[in-house]
Formats: sequence, structure tokens, C-alpha cells
Amino acid sequence: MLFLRRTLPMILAFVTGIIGISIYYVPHSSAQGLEEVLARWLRIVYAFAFFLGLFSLLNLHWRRVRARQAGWGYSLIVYLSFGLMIFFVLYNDGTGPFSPQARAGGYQWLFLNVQVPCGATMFSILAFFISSAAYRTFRARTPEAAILLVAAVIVMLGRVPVGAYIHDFFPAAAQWLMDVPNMAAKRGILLGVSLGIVATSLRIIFGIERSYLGGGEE
Amino acid sequence: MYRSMIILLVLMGSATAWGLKAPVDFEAADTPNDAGTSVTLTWARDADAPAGAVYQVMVATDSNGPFYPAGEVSAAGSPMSEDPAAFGFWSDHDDRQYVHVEEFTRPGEDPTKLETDRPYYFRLEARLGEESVASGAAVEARAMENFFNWAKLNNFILAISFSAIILIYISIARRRELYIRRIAGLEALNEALGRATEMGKPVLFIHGLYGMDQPSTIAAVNILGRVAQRTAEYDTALRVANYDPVVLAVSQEVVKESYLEAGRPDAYSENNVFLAATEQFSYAATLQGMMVRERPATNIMMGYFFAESLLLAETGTTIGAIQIAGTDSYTQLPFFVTTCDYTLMGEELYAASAYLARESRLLGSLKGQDIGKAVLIAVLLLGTALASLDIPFLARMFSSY
Amino acid sequence: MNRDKILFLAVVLLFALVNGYLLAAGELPADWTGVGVIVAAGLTLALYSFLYKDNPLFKFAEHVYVGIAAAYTFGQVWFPTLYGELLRPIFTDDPEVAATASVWLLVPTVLGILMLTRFSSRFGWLSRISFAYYVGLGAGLAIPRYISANVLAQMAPSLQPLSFSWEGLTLVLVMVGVVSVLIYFFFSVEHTGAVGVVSKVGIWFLMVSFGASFGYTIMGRLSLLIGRVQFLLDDWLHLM
Amino acid sequence: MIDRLLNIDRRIIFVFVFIGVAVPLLLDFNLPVKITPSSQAMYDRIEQVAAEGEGIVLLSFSYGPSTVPEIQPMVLSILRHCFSHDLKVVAICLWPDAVGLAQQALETVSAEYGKEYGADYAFMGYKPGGAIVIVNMGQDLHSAYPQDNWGKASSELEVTSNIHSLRDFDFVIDFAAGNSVDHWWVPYGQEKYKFPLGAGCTAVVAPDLKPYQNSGQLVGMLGGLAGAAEYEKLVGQPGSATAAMTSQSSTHLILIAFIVLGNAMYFISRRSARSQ
Repeated sequence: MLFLRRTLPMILAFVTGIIGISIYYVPHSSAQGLEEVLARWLRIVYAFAFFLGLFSLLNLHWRRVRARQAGWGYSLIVYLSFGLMIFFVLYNDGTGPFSPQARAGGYQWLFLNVQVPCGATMFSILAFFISSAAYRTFRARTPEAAILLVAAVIVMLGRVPVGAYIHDFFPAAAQWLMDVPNMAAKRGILLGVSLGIVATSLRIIFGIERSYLGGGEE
Repeated sequence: MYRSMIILLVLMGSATAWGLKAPVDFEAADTPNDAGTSVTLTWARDADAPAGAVYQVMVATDSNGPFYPAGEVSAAGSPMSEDPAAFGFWSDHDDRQYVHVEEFTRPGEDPTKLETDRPYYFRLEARLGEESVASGAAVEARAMENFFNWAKLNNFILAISFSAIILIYISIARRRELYIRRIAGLEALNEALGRATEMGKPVLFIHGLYGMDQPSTIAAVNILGRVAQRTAEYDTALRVANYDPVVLAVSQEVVKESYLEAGRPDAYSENNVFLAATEQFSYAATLQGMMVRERPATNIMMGYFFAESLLLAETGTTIGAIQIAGTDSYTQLPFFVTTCDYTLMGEELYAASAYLARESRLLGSLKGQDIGKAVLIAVLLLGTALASLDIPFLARMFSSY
Repeated sequence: MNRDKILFLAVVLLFALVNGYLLAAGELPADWTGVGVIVAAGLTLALYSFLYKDNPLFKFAEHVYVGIAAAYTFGQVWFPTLYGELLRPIFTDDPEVAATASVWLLVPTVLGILMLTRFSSRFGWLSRISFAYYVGLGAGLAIPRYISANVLAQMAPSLQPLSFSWEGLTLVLVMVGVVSVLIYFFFSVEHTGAVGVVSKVGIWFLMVSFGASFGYTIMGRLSLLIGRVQFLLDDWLHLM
Repeated sequence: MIDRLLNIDRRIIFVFVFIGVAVPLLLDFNLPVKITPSSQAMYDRIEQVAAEGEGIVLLSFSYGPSTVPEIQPMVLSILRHCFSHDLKVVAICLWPDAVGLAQQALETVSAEYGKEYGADYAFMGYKPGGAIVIVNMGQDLHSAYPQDNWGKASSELEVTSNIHSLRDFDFVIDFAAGNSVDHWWVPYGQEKYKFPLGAGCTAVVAPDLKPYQNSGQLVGMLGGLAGAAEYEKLVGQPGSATAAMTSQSSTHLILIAFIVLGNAMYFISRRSARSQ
């Protein structure tokens, strides 16, 4: 059993990982064809992976409702709104779930009039909090933070029409900050992070990193 | 009037046609590094070719023709040095021209693609206006499938050697302790914990929003272990806020273990490691409320944060808490830097966790990456110096083709 | 009744009155489009009530959003992929669509279904086979591509010949930035002496780039706010 | 005194910001927008594709409702630019909640220019997987998208029937609210197929993409609402982004004033604390 539960997945990860690396260097059509097939399969597995997220979301709120935890009523609202939307999605403007997606209908209405305004508003609230933080907490506590704030102010002025209106210096300086020091630092970060991603991928392929196997004892 | 102009044009045309020469040294061969879809033609560049001259490529499936057109190339452009991925870097490549042929057009039809492993016959005609001079006999070539993309050779070597370095260092780390420098953020962390003890107020540890499969969360849990050990020793209250149920379970385990190790299992209460909320802004709002009520002396925020970072850090500042943050979310780092007393930036978070956990695979991998960075630094310095001295060797090796 | 409750009722009343006026004056059409604008405006204001303080109205809108968004994503996974690619080609009359059917698609389907065993304590281990494919292939594809796109392609523009010109100076400055940032994130050497100085320079570069990100983030959040205010003033109230 | 000023109710600050946004919108006057090189490069690329004739552009929608105000105006302007030059457009979504937004934009602009679905543009919808969709599409568009969003086989649509790989596109533009450009399109698409890649991204993402622009992996980029306003100016059709620029300016000034004021008080109070 240990072989099936532990060794087999690790062998599979190793084999698919090595194939994933090798086909990059092989232009032969059989290798490229293999890449196409493996990618298409992985894409479909990704579609199923959505249900993992959906299940844990619904499960979490279900547990709250069942245990009557504080604020369980809101968890019920998640269920109600989910149910309402799923009804319109499956109804599919009258054609049902076993036909291609409809161009309009209740689900489109709910998307445009509920999901879009809520999503857009949620993040716009941050504009207010950033303003209050600007006044109360963005402090040049250290020389480093001072450099950060000065760069931020120049960029903020340079990127909007009023900056050019005050002086041509601001757009030019903002552009230079973005293109030279910012670019250089971001490149340095990118090189380091990419090496990190390569190293993590390698640990997965060689079975050194196994967190993807999930918890639970063997 | 019109007639005289036409005569003039004809005269001009025939005059320049004198400069038109048949292509010399014409060769056709399979294009390297592809799946058998094209043939590459090369020929010596005619430095004296008149302006406006073009080479017309002709293809036939039989050596006797008929020949069909397959594109044209300006006599002035396309030196082989333009395509190092196919030809490499050789000094005479400025003197030869090339074209990759993938298809040809029969009159009145859509273009036909070249078939793999079938003989085709190629001819080249130098042309200017109506005048044209053809290369001699047609040259035969086949488009073949290739098994290795030589343009990616540098990538291949780099991938193999970097992989070897990482794996070797991980195996070294399993046998002996590897050195990494002390992380200033960890000392700041100790100070902050000490202050909470002096003030007799709680410490609040806030997890980021990612699940247990992310390196930032794993690092945060490792740091939480150390924090819990200290608070158990100092007898300071510790609250741990979680967003993800799995992270919650792991955190409870880690804190409990730390209290056990410190010999204070009695001081551990499961209620102090809690699920604050499962929606981003509710999470922030719950913790804001808690901070204002309980006034923790120290806030520790570790893991991957999104926009809620600002709400958390701002409230922390207004209640006068010492704040230590650590995240690999570069978009949120600016907010932490301006609101927190100390911030572990990006990879520093992983390094701090590897430093604390002393786990061989983390330490070894970190060390291997360090070697990778050292190589990149050396290449950057040396490569630029050499390139400035007109020795482009390193610069060519470290390019993507 | 406390102050907050009175405030709440007053706001709801005002919202109803404004919408009543808008409908009566013909500013908003009395159909699904008009209702849509009213619903959107109501949810927008409910979320903004968070600015006053955390309250049930905000929490309500927040949770509605979570439920709706999850179900919408379900639709986008179901129609084009699960139904469209796996089921439809088998049952369709359309010959072009039927031609996309393939027995081989059983492989990812089985892997996908195995993935869902993760929540079972008895069969959970089966999901590891799917995860091994998912994570293993992803890791394999990533390695050569990251080396090419994010290492080699990023190194090349910083390996140019230097010259005594503005471009040359910029190249030097970029070089100093890249190298010093790499040294800052170098963990094998203590940050003292020359290394300490270089890593300090690295911090400065990092801070300028964080400053740029900071300024841009503020700009972005304000843009989102402007977008919502445009909606409220124009689409809803028709004041613009 | 200073402490009291620093600790004013933050709702007062919120009111300031709201006024800073709303008043310029109601006054309706516009400041001149200046074009930056990275926006110009996007415009130039589309002009070049148009000049070469028979061009086809791939638009990738990788954003959601939360960034609609920033990105939707870019989408509209780019679509207008493409359709005005009779370029063919193929649209795909890499985020699920982009589908409704992409549909809305395509329907609006195609109606303006009288474009016909299937012949002039196609909407392929959402496929999960991000980077892996790009790998799949690079090898074979028809394998990644066997059907369009409405169930028609992609081999039947005039626009997509002759497209085989990402190589066949003259320009690919990703509209990004996350790391879809730097972690998906560049390493998994552009790296192998070398197509010209452009980005229309949120302001938050823009600074991170600079290294790619410098290396030429990205042709150009529209960054945030300011980038959207620039593009509206370039195509000569001012819209919501242009209208927002005055508010954007005024709120930036307010924010900068807050930062300066806050820090000034911070240093004064620190000095007085030290001298006591």
C-alpha cells in the first residue's frame, strides 16, 4: 500500500517532470505533439481542481451554519446567493445545462449588476484607507522609508496631468525612476525569484518537496 | 513626352541590369532545430548588387521543374549573422545571406507547406525589375525532423548545472550544518517579543492568506514556532490569527508543541489560535477590532498578504504596537516598509525560516540558489567588462535564443 | 433605538426615495436595466458603509459577492470545458464538434475525478496521483522556460558594451542596481565591510522600486474609487 | 495639539478624498494628457500590423470585476483601434470572471464598427489553467479551444479556422490585473513563439513589467487608468479614463499633502519629545 500511496505518486511526479523538461529541448514533432497532449490533459485536470476550492468554501460555511457559530447567518447568505446564481447558470436562459452557454439571461444580469459592482467597490474602499494611512502612518521612520516616500511622491505627481502642469520635471523624473532604478531593482528581484522557482520545481521533481501530497499519515 | 520617359526608364533598367549577378555559392539544407517544416537556403552576399535587387526563391518537387515561387529576399538584407539561433556566431556570416523556406505557391492556389523528408529542388534568381539571372542547377534538400534544439544548448547547460548544484547542496545539508548569515529581522523579532513581556501585553501573530502549500506559509509557520517558544518561556500571551482552516490546524499543532518544549503545556489554550474570518476584508475588520480592544504590544504579520495588509498595519500603528512583517508579496512590501518597524522582504522570509527551522532541504536549496546568484553576479560584471572590450563571448552565452 | 440604527433607517429611506424619484422622473427605465442599476448602486453603498464602521450591511454584501462569484465561476468551468469538451462532442449533432471527441480525454477525466477524492479520508490517497501529475508536469514545464525567459533574457540586456555616454551611464546604473539587489538577497556572507556597503546600495534601489510600486498602487486604488464614483454620479444619479 | 491633529477621526479624511474625486467629475473639465513611450509603442505596433495588412490580434482577458475601472477603458480603446483598421480579433479569457466583461466590450465595440461575429472577431471564452492554456494554445489553438464560447467549433469560424498556433498572431495583448504577463505569457508563450506581446495592466502591476519592456520581451504597456487615458487620446476617442484624469490629479495632490503633513507633524512631535 505504501507503494501506491507514496512511491507511485512520487515516481509519477518525477516522470512527468522530466518529460516536461525534456520536450522543451526536442523540436521533433513527436515531442511537440506530446507537449500538446499533456498540456491539454493538465488543462482539463485544472477544471476539476476548481471543485476543490468550491467544496472547501461551501464546507466551511456549512460547518459554521451547523455549529451556529457567530455570524452564521452570513454563511447562510453565501449559500443563498450561490444557490440563486447556480440556478440561473444551470437554467442557461432556458436552454439548460446540457447546451452551450447562452449569450444573455439571468446569470449575465446577476454578473453585471451584482458581481461587477461588488468586486469593483471592494477594492475601491482601499483608496480611503490608503488616504488615512498616508496621513497617519506612512512615516519616514528610517532613511530607507524616506527614499521610498520621496520616490512615491515623484511618481504620483509625474504620472498624472497635473504633474506636467506644475513642471516638466515631474513626468521626466517619474519616467526615469521607473525605467532605471525601479527597473534595475525589479530585474534583481526577478533573477533571484526565478532561481527560487527553478529550485522549488526541482525539489518537487526529485521528491524532496512533498507538501503537494497533502497531509494525512501514510 | 511619355515615350521619351519610357525610353529613359528602359535605358536605366538595362543599365542597372549590368550589375545583376547570378547568386554564388548557393546551398540548401534542412533548417536545424525544427520539426521538419522548413529548408534553409544560403548564398554568398553580393556586395555590389544594385539597389532594389531581390533574390526570388523557386521551389520544385521534381528536379526538372516546374518551379514555383516561394518568397523573395532583398539583396541588401538578411545576413546569416542575423539569426544566430540557426547558424551560431561565425565571422563570415556577415558575408552570406539566408532564407528559411516553409511553403511555396502554385499559381491560383493557397500556399503549400513543405512536407517532411521529401526531396525538394531549389533555385535562386537574382532579379531587378524585369531582368533576372538564375543560379545554376537546382539544389536538392529535405526538411528533416530534429532531435535537439541546439539554440537552447546554453539553457540546457545552465539548467543541468544549476540543478546539480541545488541537489548537491541539499545532500550536503543533510550531512552537516550549512552557514547562512544572521537575519537582522530575527533580532528585531526577539526585541519586539521582549517588549511585550515588559509591558505585560499580548503578542498578536497574523498569518497571510495563502494555504499550507505555499512556501511563504510554511516559512510563517516555522517562525511562529520560534515565537511561541519565546512567549512560552517569557509567559507572555500569544494570539494567532488564521485565515485558512488547514493553516489553523497546523498552527495549533506548532504552538502546542512549542509550549510543551518550553515546559509550559498548561499555558497553551486552543482558543488563542483561532480562525478570524474566511473573507479578505472580514479578516482585516475582525483583526482591527481585536487590536483596538486588546491592544497587543507586538504585531507579527507573516505570509502572503494582499490588499488587507494596509488595513492591518495601519491599525497596528495607531495602537502603538511594535510591528514586524515578513512577506514575499512584493506589491504589499511598500506598505509594510512604511508602517512597520521591521520588514522581512521576499526571500529574507524564507531565509529566516530556514535559519530557524534548520531544515536541510530548505538550507541546502537556499545555499544552492546563493551559488546561482553568485554566478549571475560574476557573469554580469565580467560579461559587461568583456563586452566593452569587444569580446562578446559571455554576453552571447547568457542570452535567450 | 441607538444612533446607528436611526442612521441605518434614514439611509435606507433616503435610498428608496432617491430611486423612487429617479424612476418617476424617467432617469432610470422601469425595466430590468433600471433595476440592475439600482441593485448595483445599493450594493456599492452597502459596501461603502464599511467606511463608517464594520456593519451587517457590509457583511451582507460581502457574502453575497462570495456566493455569486463562486457560482459564476462554476458556469465558466462547466459550459466551455467540462460540458463543452468532455460531454458535448459525444452527444452533439454538429459534425465539426463531434470531430473533437477523443477516447484519450478519459485520462484527464479520471485524473480530475481522482483529484476530488482528497476530501475522503479513506480514498484521499488516490488524489495524490492526480496531484503528482498536476504538480510534476507544471514543475517540469517551468524549469527551462523560467531559465530562458526570466534569467537568460533578463541577463542579456545587462551585458552590453559600456560607453562614455548617457546610455552608458544608464547601463552602469542598472548594473549597479541589479548586482547590489542580488547581493542583498545573498545569504552566505555576512553583511559587513564591502558586502555591507553594496547591500546597502541594494536596499536603496529596492526602496526606489518599492516607492514606484507604492505610488502606482495608490494611483490604482484611487482609479478604482473614481470608477465607482463615476458609476454612482453618472449611471445611477445622472448628475454628470 | 499635534497628537490631536494626527488622531483626528479618519472619517474626516474620507470626506476629503470623496470631495477630491466627486467635485472634478461634476465640474467636467479635462487636463491635457501626455503620451508616454510605452503607450505609444502599443499604438505603433497596432498601426504597423494594420500597415502590413490582413492582421490578426489576440486579446487575452486576465482580470476581473475588481479592476474594471482601470482596464475596461483600455479594452474599449484597443478594440476600437483594431476594428477601425479592420484587424481581426480573437479574444480569450484566462480569468473566469473576465468572461462577462469581455463579452460586453466585444459586443459594444463590434456594434460601433459593424463587425460581424465569426468573420471579423471571435470570442473563445474561459479555460482554466493560466500558463498551461498558453502552452496548449501555442501548440494548437484548436486543441486549447475546440469551440468558441457559444459552442461553435473553432474550425468552423472564419477567423480561427486558419489559426494554428500562437505564432500566427501578429500581436498578442494581455489585459492583466495579476501576474499573468510575467508568470504566464512571457515564460510560457512569448519565450517560445516570439510573437510581439503587449500588456494593458493595472497600475499595481505596471512597475513589475518594466524589466520585460527593457529586454524587448514586451513591446509596450498601458499602465493603469493613466495609460488608458493616453490610449483614448491616441485613438482620438476620449472616454471614462480621460474624464477621470482630473479627479486622479486632484486626489494625488490631496494624498501627497497628507503624506507631507503627516510626516512634518511626526518629525515635529519627535523633536519636541526629544527636547523635553
